[in-house]
Amino acid sequence: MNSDPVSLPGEPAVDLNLGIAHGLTPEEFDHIKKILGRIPTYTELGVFSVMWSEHCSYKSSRRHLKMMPSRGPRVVQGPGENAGAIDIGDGWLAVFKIESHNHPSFVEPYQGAATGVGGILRDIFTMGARPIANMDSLKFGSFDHPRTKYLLASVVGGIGGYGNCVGVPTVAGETMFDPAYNGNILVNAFCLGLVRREDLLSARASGVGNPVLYVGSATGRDGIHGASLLASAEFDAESESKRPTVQVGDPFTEKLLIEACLEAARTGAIVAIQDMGAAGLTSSSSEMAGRGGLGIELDLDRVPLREAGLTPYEILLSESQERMLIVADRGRVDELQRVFAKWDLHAVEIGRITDDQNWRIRFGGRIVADIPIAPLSDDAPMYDRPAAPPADPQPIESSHPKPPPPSRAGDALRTLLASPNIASKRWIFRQYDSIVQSNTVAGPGGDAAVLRIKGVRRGLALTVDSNPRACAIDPYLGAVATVCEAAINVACAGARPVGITNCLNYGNPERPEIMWQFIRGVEGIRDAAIAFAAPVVSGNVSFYNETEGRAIPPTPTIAMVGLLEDFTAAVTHFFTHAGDQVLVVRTNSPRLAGSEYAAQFRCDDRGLDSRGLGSIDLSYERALAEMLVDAAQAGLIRSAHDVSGGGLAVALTEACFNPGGALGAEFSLPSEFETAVELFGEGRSTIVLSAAAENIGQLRQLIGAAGLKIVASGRVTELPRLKIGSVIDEDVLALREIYERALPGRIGEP
Amino acid sequence: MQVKVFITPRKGILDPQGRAVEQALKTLGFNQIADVRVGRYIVLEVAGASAAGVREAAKKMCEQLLANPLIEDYRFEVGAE
Amino acid sequence: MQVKVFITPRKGILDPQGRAVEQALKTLGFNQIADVRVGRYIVLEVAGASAAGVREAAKKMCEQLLANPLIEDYRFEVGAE
Amino acid sequence: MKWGVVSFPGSLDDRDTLYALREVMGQDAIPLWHKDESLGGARCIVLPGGFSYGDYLRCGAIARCSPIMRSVVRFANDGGLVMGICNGFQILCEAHLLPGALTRNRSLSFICEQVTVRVANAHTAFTRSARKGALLRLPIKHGEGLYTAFDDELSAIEERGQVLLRYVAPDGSARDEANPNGSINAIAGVANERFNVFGLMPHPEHAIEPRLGGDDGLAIFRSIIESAA
Ligand SMILES: Nc1ncnc2c1ncn2[C@@H]1O[C@H](COP(=O)(O)OP(=O)(O)O)[C@@H](O)[C@H]1O
Ligand SMILES: [Mg+2]
Repeated sequence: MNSDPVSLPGEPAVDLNLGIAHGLTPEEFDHIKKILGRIPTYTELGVFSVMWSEHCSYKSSRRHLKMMPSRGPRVVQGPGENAGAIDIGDGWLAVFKIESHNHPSFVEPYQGAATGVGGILRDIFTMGARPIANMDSLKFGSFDHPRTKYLLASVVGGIGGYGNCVGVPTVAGETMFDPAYNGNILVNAFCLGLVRREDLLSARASGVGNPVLYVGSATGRDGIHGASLLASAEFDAESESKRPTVQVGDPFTEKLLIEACLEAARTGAIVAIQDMGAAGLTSSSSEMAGRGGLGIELDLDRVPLREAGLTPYEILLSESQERMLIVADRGRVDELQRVFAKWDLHAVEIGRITDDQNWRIRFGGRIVADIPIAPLSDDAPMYDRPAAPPADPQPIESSHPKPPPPSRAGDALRTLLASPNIASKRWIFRQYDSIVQSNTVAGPGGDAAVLRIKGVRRGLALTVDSNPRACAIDPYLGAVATVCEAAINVACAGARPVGITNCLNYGNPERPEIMWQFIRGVEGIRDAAIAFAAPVVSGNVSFYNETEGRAIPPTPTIAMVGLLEDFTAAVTHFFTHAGDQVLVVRTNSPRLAGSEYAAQFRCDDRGLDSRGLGSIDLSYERALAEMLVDAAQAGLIRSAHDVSGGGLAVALTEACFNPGGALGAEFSLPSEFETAVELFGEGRSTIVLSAAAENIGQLRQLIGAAGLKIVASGRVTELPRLKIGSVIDEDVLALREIYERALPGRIGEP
Repeated sequence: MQVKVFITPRKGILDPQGRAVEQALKTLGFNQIADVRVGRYIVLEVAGASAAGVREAAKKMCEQLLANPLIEDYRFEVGAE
Repeated sequence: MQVKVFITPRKGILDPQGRAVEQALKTLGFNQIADVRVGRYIVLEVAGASAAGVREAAKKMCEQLLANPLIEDYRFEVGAE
Repeated sequence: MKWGVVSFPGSLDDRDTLYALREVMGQDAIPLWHKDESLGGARCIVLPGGFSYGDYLRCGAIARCSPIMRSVVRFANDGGLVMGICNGFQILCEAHLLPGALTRNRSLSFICEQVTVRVANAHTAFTRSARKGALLRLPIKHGEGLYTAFDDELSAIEERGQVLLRYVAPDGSARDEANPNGSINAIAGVANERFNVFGLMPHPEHAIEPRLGGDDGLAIFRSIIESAA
């Protein structure tokens, strides 16, 4: 079969200019001609442009991502498939991944966020795993910005609207408001699924002659060029005109797809399966064939269409949601079709696997694209873009003049609790079903969510974290700190960190200082992941997060999966018993640099250090995590809470918020600890632990043996009052009122 | 004055609701159904003297709040009632 | 034949959505708004010869599925289009 | 006893209900499929929570047209026990097995949280193992749980004692803030006139294990088991 593919009537003539209009460089366009030995057809040009877009090809990031550790005794599947998989014992694998949907969510926040959830779910059940938990990491502009409330309400509505409807609980997340995201919000969605080891599916095609099935929603003109034009270019006024590419999600169909695909997987008739995500039919078909070193042939006339008149270009590039592509075992198509029919879904045979390593597309009886697969996917361009630190690294500064810090620590504490970054996120997470599937031991509101696994003693702890303020000061240390925070969060719940997935949100990689931020971030994740022996098994890169030339601060988002040997030993983040002893353990002194305190108050005026982050000794961090896990499993601690936004004073306050009835705490601090840095500073790692009096001796021993320092101690009181040394003496109920009311108040709800 | 606003999913945009309703109607035996689109119907009472003024306000309301131009089409009628 | 169905919350029924839209419009400065009701607008394509037959089918569809008479009022128009 | 749990397309808590009945309470429970008409000999039919048919059009409106609902209606009319939880409650209202209707929460947003409900009538098949006035902590998770009924019907429902559960504050007091969705008379659960059909917005099947947020939901299931015995 060596006749060249034909152009269709009405298609524009392909030349370099059209290639450039498709986002390709002149060199890339030349390369395409060399690969094909001819000028591409219009359809082929579209295909190359999406497949070689930053979003699909990772051309700026691929060589650096290899730095991150992706192997380990538990790793069953590292990067390369739709999601990573880790062996968590008892025959179960945890399959997980995080992904960005930043640009679509900025353009149409409800649908953008909803389809972000839909997409990450498909990455998980495509592996044969039942999705059991979602998380979301959100960054918005400041509340003063006119679009923030609308974006917040719509994004949260979209995440809930989709996740709730498919029956996957959203068990944790994080939300930050900062003017640095005024023009470019971040919406990162995480999903984790469970699969029996022997049932793991792959996206590697095999078996020449095996049929290719199309399952799910019909194809429309949604999101054409979403990947190449939206996610791989900066934002500007022109983005408005790209609006018709908005994708609309249908969670109801997704729910049917989940059940049907999992049931189909149990038949054993699925050879390979992949969702149609970015670049839809094109990427799913070429990648599945490519992984298997085979070819594929598709007949577009058989693709179910939502409306008549779609061109091959449109069918191939459509990003319509809720679609899957399956390579079936020859002779067992009927069996699969019966399963899909049960769930009212069509499974349509649209092609077959071939042995010639070409990606060949028919339309109207003619061949309209014929491309060798390896160069299209695996050998896509890879760049080593120049990287250089900026001349003068400037931490992000808010545009408003800040007030001087209050003279009374109690006043500062109340201001911090009212900050939307610290205040309760209940207004957000109560819009999410966090309990469906009956596994949620601890839902949103703590350091990490805890899930049980039915039928066994083990459980999982999940958290997602980022620290763009620290990353803006030092992209390396900030990334290290983010991994540490995530690891310590799961350890606080009593779980051992076992795996990481990451979403790397950065600006335009064509600028050397952004590339430098990116590389330093990856190096930070690498070092910290190695330290915690928590391999990075999946992830996603989102570049071009800029508006009008202003990049977001570097924002690597880390989702950590922790394993609990016994889910009933999980520890809460709040105090549970009056009379318990409280210990504060830390690995390093806190700093005000990058803290919420520094974001609220003018620190430098009082000579406080707001620049340096301070060093992080990863061996201490690891020792801390291990101590927490050991102590929890031994039943020595009743609660553990890590200090993050707002510092020690806020962490102690939060620990008093027992949902069953507020408690209090009393601390005597040496006077040198009564400074703003000690009370409100952040940085790695400080833990507030509580334990029954009879266990305190053993716990102190464990802490000492780990080489960690106890810097303060106190006790839990029945009376809901927080007393810290001579500087803070506040009514916990009043503090809780501030903490709970702040976000609804900002949104203007009663 | 009464303003009636009719909002429908834009042509070419997925309308999962419409599809579900179409299926359900067929299940109920209404086989003559060829297509269903489900949208919103908003009835506003607007105090205003001139129909022209109300019409102008209605257009602005649709654009600024009532319809989402990315995925929806709208039209409205200004009546007395 | 095209059937347009207009469904509105019954008078006396709480319409929180209508209230929210009214509030939002006022916040945007449309102070002349006196009342807002938010309902559904359904456009059906019905294959059918006679307008009378289609009208009868439409009535049944409304009663059996499209509207909930406990809380909603409906009316419909049968047009050519 | 034998239970039947119906799965509609888009049902979500069907698996959780089966888990609660079988694994936690040791009951004989079978899944029922919306396209079938058989109820498999079950003594109590549960319509579970979720988003049947995506909750498109109106919650529960499309599901009640399923083949299985014909059997459920017949079963209920013959006096069989039927319980609808959340979306199941909406389906029962749409099917006219229960009075009233459920519409959007007054906040217009989905709400997932623990609530407290008071048992307003303990002399029914669904509440007999609780005491009248007892408080139950149960989770809710819904966007359309605002119960409405018209004046005459409402007073009839109240007079006959068909309101089985009412939202109250954790200390048992009746306060408007304790009504999460704005339901009329703070109604959280209602029975039909014959007291063999019950719908409730809170999820008893998600309140059966102390480790997972409490076990007050057992009171509802135990009542049904006692009644069927
Ligand atoms: N967008 C969100 N979705 C779900 N849960 C959230 C979201 N934002 C915050 N939360 C929850 O609120 C709590 C506080 O979040 P955060 O301040 O980020 O915690 P920490 O600083 O301890 O990591 C966490 O339990 C988190 O899971
Ligand atoms: Mg934390």
